[in-house]
Amino acid sequence: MSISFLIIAVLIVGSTAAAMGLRNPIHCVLTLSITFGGIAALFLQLGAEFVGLTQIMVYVGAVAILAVFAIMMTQSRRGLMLGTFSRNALVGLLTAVAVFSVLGWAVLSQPVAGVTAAVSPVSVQQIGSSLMHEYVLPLELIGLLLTAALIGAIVIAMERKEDTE
Amino acid sequence: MTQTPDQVFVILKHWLLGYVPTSVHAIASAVLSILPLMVVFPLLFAITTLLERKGLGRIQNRLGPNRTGPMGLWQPLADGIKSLTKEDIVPFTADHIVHFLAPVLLVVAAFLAYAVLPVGRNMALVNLNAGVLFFFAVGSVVELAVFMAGWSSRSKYSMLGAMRAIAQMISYEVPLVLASVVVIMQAGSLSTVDIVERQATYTGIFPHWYVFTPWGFLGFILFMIAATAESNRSPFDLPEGESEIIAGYYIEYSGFKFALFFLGEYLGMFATSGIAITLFLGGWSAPLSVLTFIPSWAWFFLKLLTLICMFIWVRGTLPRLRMDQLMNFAWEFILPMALFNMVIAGLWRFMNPGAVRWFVCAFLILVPMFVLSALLKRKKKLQLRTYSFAE
Amino acid sequence: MTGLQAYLLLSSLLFAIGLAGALTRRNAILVLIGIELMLNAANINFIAFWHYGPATTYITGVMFAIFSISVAAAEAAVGLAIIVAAYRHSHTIDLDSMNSLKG
Amino acid sequence: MSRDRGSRLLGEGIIKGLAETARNFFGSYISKQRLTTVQYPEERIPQDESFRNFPFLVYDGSDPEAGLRCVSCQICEKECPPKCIFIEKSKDKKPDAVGKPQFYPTVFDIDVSVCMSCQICVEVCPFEAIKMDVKYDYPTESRFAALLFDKHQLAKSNDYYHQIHPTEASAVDAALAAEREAAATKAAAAAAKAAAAKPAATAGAPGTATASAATSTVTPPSDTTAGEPR
Repeated sequence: MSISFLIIAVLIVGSTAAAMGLRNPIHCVLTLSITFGGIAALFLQLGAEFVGLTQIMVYVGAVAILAVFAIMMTQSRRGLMLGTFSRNALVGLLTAVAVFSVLGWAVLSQPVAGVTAAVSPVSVQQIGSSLMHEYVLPLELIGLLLTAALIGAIVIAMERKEDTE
Repeated sequence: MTQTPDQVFVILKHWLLGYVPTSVHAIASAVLSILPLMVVFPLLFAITTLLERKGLGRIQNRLGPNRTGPMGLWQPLADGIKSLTKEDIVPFTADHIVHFLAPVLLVVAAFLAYAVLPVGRNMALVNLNAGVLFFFAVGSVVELAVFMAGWSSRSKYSMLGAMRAIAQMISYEVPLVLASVVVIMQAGSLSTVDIVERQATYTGIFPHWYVFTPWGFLGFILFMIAATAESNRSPFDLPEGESEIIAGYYIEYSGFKFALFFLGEYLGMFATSGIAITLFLGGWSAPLSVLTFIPSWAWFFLKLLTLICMFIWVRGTLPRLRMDQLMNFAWEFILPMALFNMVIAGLWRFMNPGAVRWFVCAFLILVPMFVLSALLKRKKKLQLRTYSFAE
Repeated sequence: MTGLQAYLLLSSLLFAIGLAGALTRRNAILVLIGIELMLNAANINFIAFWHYGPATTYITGVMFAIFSISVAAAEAAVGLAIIVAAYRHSHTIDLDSMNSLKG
Repeated sequence: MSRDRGSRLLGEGIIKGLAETARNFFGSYISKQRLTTVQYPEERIPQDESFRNFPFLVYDGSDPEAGLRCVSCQICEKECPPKCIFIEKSKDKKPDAVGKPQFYPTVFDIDVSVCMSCQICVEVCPFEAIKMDVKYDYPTESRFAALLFDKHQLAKSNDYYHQIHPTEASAVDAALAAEREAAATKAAAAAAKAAAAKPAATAGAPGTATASAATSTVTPPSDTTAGEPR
């Protein structure tokens, strides 16, 4: 429970709560990118350097901007009239609290014997070779999935003639 | 061989560290290596603004600024004072927090990129195992800062400029990364220090820089084109096209925040050209083995200055690209060429060294170049212009 | 409260906030963001278990996190595309009003 | 390029352009006359003769009061489109260049901030008294009072006029000289007539014969239009 972990944890929880609570969706996405940055800092702290950097690049660099663009494109003319929380918001909140209490109890009650051995950060060569050896199939599938997602996203979001009459 | 002139800064730092109590040792060594970077590159920014204005002047058959100081030497100082004393107007409807944070994030991201830049022999701030990936990760944060700037000033021009800037930066970041993947394949490591170490060896008097290989030369050109687009400069400065949308995303900024945007942009330019030097031009290694007596950091900054002059030269020459030309060029020429380049670099690696390998790869590069440039030219037939108005 | 439990607690809190966001927000994009958060919470668990796990030479945790990040990115792209298409069709992204299955 | 010489490599135009600017860049260091910069306050671009800015009053000789050509006929004041000229006529008269007693302006103000240098006042002035100056930098503190030029600021000598508009000045001088000469000959003729008429009256000779002879000589010469406004 080092101090740096505490600082980052407070930063993450604060920005996540803001991301889910703020009224203006753009503010939500900006605070969300602070959360992603905090999570990347966690990964770096845990020694998974490559994952931390990929997290920054993928989430802060791409997903945050994608979300912001989507918000820009769906800015309905009625503006922020629609309320921030849906009608049955309370039920959702209660379920979330219930989930958290169950998870928290599970984590705190079972003494998880975490080995605190000094872990050398995983090197890129290690990841590269394991990608090419044990995880070749997932790598190919991920390539396929990303291409399909790319084409699918474009086809769905493309302006077709019959929409714009 | 660590002759003293080459390692003068490293020795200086250790000598200074001697005076620091060991408890604060780690922080002191971090500060001691960060501080010179924070001083040197803004100074380089000041020099570049002067160099740029004089260079552009000379290209257009006129003198550059020569009023302030002998050769206009105090012009950056004058600009700095002017931007400091200018009133900082924030539009009333602007979103004040985000409006303030945008330039801060931009400059922070620009400075972060210098963590992995090997400025001289063992003078890289931190030897990250995934150095190049760190650079691109931080580079992608800049787009978020640009959006924050554009959106928070609540003005049509800045929003339009921000959208254009982000579209351009995203579509040129892909080829930027792919152009550097080629070097990583060849060097076998993502760490910038290793990449430069691998290029610093010589056969006879010629260095093993990657730019002297066919795929390296093509990669260098693609990287520089993408770097120009990444930093919104010269032919790709559409987001701040003065004629159409006045000043793009930093239109509602004035005073020091405006200067911060320029600082961020120029620091981004230096960082990308620094990485281009590290990847293709052999970082701090001397161009000829006989010239290694000149210290390594001097070579790095000499190469950086030549690249800056290249940027200025290109800025003085090429007209601004239209938005669709810009996008077509990215997705239909630069990206396929980068992918071809990766294939050819793979081929290069598994062919046995010699002249045959050189010509085969060079030929294999020229063919797609011709084909793609023909394709790109074919698209230029004039069609009826269709307008789609915002409903 | 060992290091691992702290990480797990943090990720479950993150997961709960993401779930709360996904369940309570009206704006479709923010629901998607809530889901992104839940995915990230899972990633934190992977890396925490790998770090505090017995054999850190087997980097399965790290590999799983990398694949999960790329899948989450693809999912975000497609999700936002669907939202944009839904907006173009019904000119609103208010989830409460998207309750009719008619085309 | 309009004609597409086959599928040329994409970069050729760029390389030619870069070569062009490089030639400019290094050329500017080699031959200095390529540079078009004029260091403004020190060096100035020589003005060509037809340049004009605000009007000024011309005076002959050395004394601006006496030699002022303007006879305050106020035509320019009436003709000036933005109405920026203000003249007050003097009560007494002073002899002008030709010697004929004329009025002169006690007050002659031009509001330079209103004047649009259209040169109409110059065209309508029958006495060539007002011409267009070439001086354009008038740094002043106040925006209104300092830009209202009075008679003394406006009056400039004829050789200054020769300096700024040489050809025009010499043409005007020639016209004035011709005019003066015509007036002089007319005066001489009138004097001769007066001298001839005096002996006729004194001799008391019968009126009609010499009178008719006299009248024939005294009919005013129809061609010279001395004095008529051009």
